[in-house]
Amino acid sequence: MSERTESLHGIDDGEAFEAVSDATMSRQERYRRLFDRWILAPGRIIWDDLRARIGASIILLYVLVGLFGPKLYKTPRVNQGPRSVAPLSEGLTYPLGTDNLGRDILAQLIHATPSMLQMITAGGLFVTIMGVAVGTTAGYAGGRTDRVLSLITDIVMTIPGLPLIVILAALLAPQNPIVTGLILTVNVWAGLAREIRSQVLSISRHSYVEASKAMGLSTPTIIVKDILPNIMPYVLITFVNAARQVIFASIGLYFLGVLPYDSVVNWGVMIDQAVSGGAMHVMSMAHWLIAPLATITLLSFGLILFSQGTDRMFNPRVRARHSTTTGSDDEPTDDDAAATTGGVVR
Amino acid sequence: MSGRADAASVPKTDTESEVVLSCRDLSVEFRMDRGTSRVLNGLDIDIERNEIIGVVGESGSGKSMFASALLDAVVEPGVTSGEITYRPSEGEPVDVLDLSDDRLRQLRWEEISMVFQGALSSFNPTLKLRGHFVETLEAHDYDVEAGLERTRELLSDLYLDPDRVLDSYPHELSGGMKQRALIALSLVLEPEVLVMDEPTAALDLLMQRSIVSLLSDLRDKYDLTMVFITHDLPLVTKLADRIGVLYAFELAEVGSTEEILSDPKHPYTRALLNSTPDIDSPLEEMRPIEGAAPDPVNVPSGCPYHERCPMATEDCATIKPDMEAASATHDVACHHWERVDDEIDLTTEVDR
Amino acid sequence: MSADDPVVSMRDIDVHFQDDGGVNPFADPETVRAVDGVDLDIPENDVVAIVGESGSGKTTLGKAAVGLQQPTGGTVSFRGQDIWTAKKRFSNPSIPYSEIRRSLQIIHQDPGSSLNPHQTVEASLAAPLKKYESELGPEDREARILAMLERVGMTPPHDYAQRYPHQLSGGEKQRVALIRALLMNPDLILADEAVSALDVSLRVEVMDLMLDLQDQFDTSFLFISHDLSNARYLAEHADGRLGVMYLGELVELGDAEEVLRNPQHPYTKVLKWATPSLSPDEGAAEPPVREIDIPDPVDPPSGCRFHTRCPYATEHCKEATPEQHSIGAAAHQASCFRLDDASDYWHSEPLEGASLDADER
Amino acid sequence: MQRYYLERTLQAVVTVVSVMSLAFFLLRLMPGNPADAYRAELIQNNPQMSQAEIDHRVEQKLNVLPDAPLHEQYLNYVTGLLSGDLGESINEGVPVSEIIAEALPWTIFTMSIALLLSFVIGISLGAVMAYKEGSYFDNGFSVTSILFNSIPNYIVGILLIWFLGYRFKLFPTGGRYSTEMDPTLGLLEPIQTVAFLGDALWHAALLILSYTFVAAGGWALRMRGNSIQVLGEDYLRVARLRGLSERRIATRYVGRNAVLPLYTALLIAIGFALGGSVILEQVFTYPGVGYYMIEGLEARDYPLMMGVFLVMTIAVVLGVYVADLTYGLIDPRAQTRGGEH
Repeated sequence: MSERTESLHGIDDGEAFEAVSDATMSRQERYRRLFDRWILAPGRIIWDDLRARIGASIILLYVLVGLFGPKLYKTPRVNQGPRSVAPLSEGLTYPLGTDNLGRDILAQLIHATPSMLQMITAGGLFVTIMGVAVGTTAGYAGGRTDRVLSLITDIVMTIPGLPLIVILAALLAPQNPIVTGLILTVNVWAGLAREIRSQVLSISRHSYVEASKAMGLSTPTIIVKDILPNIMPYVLITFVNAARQVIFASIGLYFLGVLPYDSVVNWGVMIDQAVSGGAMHVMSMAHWLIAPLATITLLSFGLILFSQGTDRMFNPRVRARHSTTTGSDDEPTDDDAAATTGGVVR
Repeated sequence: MSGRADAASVPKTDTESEVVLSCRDLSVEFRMDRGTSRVLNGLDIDIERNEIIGVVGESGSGKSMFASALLDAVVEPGVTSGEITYRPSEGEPVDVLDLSDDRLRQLRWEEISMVFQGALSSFNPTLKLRGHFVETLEAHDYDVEAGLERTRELLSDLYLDPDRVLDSYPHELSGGMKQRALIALSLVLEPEVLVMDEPTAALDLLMQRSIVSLLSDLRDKYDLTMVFITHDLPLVTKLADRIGVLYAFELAEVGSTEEILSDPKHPYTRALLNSTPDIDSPLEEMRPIEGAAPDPVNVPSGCPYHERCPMATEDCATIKPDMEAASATHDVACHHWERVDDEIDLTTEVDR
Repeated sequence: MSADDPVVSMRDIDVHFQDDGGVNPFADPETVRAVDGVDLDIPENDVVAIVGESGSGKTTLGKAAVGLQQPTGGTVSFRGQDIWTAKKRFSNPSIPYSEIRRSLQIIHQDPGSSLNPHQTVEASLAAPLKKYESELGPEDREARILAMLERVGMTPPHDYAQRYPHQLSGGEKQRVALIRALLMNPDLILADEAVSALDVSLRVEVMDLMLDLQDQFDTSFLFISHDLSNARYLAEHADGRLGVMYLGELVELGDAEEVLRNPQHPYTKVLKWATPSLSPDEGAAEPPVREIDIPDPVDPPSGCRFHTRCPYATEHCKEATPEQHSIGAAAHQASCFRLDDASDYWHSEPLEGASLDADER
Repeated sequence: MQRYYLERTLQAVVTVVSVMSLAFFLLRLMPGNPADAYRAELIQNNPQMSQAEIDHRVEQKLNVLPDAPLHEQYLNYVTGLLSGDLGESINEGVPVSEIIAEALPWTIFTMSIALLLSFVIGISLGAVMAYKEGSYFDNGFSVTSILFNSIPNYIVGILLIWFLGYRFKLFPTGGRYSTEMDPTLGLLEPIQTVAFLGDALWHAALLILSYTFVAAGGWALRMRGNSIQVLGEDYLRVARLRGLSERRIATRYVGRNAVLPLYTALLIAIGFALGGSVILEQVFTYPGVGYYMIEGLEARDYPLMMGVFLVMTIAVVLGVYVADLTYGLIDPRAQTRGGEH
């Protein structure tokens, strides 16, 4: 045994293998480079892509409203103003007008946002974490675990989501938005898990994954370092889709009165009240119905645009171009430069 | 155009074999964001009937562009310029680059057809092989029945069991089988010229060599003219009568296989021969070629090889050498081709 | 643990892939016998090249040798210690598994997918150092990486270290993969078709680099290739050994120079014919095999597996499986009846299209 | 090949069994489950009823044997289900299976038309967008598809009812068919059947339209992505070089290969379509299975809700199963790779 280890250290492999640092890089310099590569560069990419920019600003608007809105803007109370006032008719006191009980519509929208955002994030996170966990394990482990997990995923996927949610909502009557968010996405993660599994299967066929295994890196390190970065674009798009499904399902169920709501009014309930309050028949009450509908559509639109814009953020080529500290960017011509442009032959 | 199944082979009028395809100043340009890249730079070459000419070049030398240009099928947004005169065995010569759309459609596959490198992805995955042959025959209003008969003969020439292959889907065939089926597909309309772009690159050694020997049999049986484009110099010497060496999107040297192998006149060809690991030649003199492949956007002035050439002189860097005849069948584009013998010795000079 | 113990020795290795029935229990599994009863020793600081067509099991054998593929039969031992028993938890092996794992590395064929696209060159190279040279500070690690980059001719190292893989050429990526393997000071590197994806002129450069670094890090190379000339270049330079595999069996093994100059097994002769050389003489036009395509590995031919294609095959070859016969002194073996004059191969009927003394084309 | 079918059948069976167990679990074992609630209610408003009598009533309503050992309850529950006994609807006092039998055909009628319509429109739109990639047509329709895809279909429903229903009175705002129409579906009186079908379609039009507007956008974007990918393939270039007609290439090459992956997405969409009907039918007061689900909810009528949930799942499982089996026919590669679609 000793002979073995001795040869390891006594190796006369010239200076290359024993080199120790002479030009040290200061710690500050290192953090600046990390900061630039992981925060500034993605930021620039988002800003540079029109779709992502619009999407990001819409989402930012809702988040700000959700965080600070209720503190800054008055809370909606019955008869706080004249009934069913058209928007902007009373100047800026009731910018979006009032409903048939005299409550300020804008106030209702703003005060409903925090619980809505909590529901969306809870649902989105649950779907993403479950989907990535199940998908990666099934894809990476393979063999029996893969078959069992895939069977479970296929089963959960074929169960129609909404009816299951309706039953759970009826049984549990969730009050807290986070619990509601979880219930709303109870079977949404299955579709994601299946997609992630197929992606992980194709990624783990790459040679660098096998090289990491050969280096004896532990499985968690391999998953985090080699596999996750490649599926990140997909994970974000799916978080956004899960968020949209939470919005659609929750609004629908509040509208149908399936989900109980506490005193604070929310967008779905507003639509329900508007429709039952005759906003459909009387043109003058149209604004009462349009306000919540527009809010929902705008948020959903923003989410889609943001997700479409950001897949470039995870593409190393794009990130390299945007971060100032990466090496020189001359694209060597591996193959016939022109042949790679592809396209349609006349 | 009636089916050509029965056309007897036309007796050659003149004894000296005439030129089937002659390219004059053939270039291909791509407008890229960092400037226009000339991926083919004024190529002049004459291809004679019933000849197999090999075109050798490393990746990034423009050889695939040359193959597509011959069928005027360069990928968008490429612009092909220059002139390619095609002289069919019967009928008058024609310039391939300025044909009308349907005349070009008729020329492609009926007179000049092509075999791609990616045989694995050249077939429609949801269509049986038979479907591919039938639709090609129908598209050119050939008699389908006679066409299929010819196909069966072609397939058995290529050591393939016709009915089994015709009735299977592409994914049910091995790489080697698919490549040979693709060759059969390219010959189904009895073209005169067959252009092949790296047809055997993705295959095994034995399969490669067998296909190469099959190709020379096909040439004799169907009196074809073949253009074999590859990076694998040793392989093409087993098939080609003449070899053209492509470097930096231009022809560096064209000559008979014998001359190119034993007495190449261009320094790049010599370096290429010296750097190719070979089974027989002595080991010691193997030397890689220094430097990097040229970039199509800013091709170096003068002779494109002067930066890497050990014999480069002042005028190599400024004046662009044009083709000079080193012998009746051997042209070379180099100012100092006479002195190459004593400057760079050839390691493949074996005393056999 | 004697010094002349081979780095890796493989005894009667079988690797069979079971395409089992998926969810339902009563499906009929097809077994693909990728590797069948192979014995191979890889000595210290040496080169063993394995050549064969696709589907011959050469890559599977390679991966079994470096412990990335568990054999279904036979043993793989590293300096005498069986790798797979060492891996089990409470088997307290004489050489700990982490030590074995560190000593067996791999370089892949496709430079495009051998580096993680999301990591810079420096990050990819830091991973092995962090694991095995943990005592090195970040600056020391950086310096060693830069020194190694310089060592393989990628200057200026600072610039290359910060690059992403898509900003490197094929040759450069392959060199980074080579450094990554070497940084762990391995005893054996499996080069799985490591040069066939590169340009012709680059191949020699990378192979020279491998030979040069071999002396410096005294690692052995197990070089897998479908190209006889590449294998010959590397094996003869390091006067290593050359093996030929066909449908999962090692049909010929011996000193590289010997095997090429005087091939014994008919399959090696066919491979040699298929390797085009630069000599201007016109090689045989007809391929010297009775069947071009490779038989289906799921149910390989009976007896000697090459009998369906062998130009010398006889009835006897169909029934019986030939043993390993050694020829000459240089431990040169091949498994073919023709090497045993006493075998009744010589009296049995040649198969259709074959003949006992098919002329040496 | 049979292994692939066997695998699919096995999976379908396992799905159905697990859904039944889920329903069983939800009905009984969840805290505050309906069986206990109903028994408490019975005990409360008729205290003199004997324990046996109460158990019988509960068992009869929810086919739940409260004190029997769990596995026996489960067996009883499953056998009941298999024989079509889904228990009795609380507020309608009629076996649940009857309500469902009457409502299910309507949901399947509307949802299958909506699904197919959106699929066909989406596919053709997507293919054309791919061919005209980068043109105004392509960009324009991409944005509109994204826009439509980001609005919930019931909101589109509300808007349609508002404009086409109330404001312009073009379409009825609810119900399956007009009252004076008597439902006849027979070859004997073709005119009557056609008139009835026409009326039924007229009533379901808005519902189908609202689903199609939203779903078609999604299909179009997906088809566009696939077609663009296929357009870049080698076999497309070879097909063009071989001089095949543009029409042949568009259908047999681009269309066929681009639609394949969408076929599997169609399977999943079946589930969503049926599930989505819960809200859509309520918005349109269209008495399909989904409508009764919400009705059951408001009345805390668990047997009805559970019945609808079970039937919907089984319908989805059947749909997916049939589509899975037929997938092998359109994608030759699936046959050999054991359904790896």
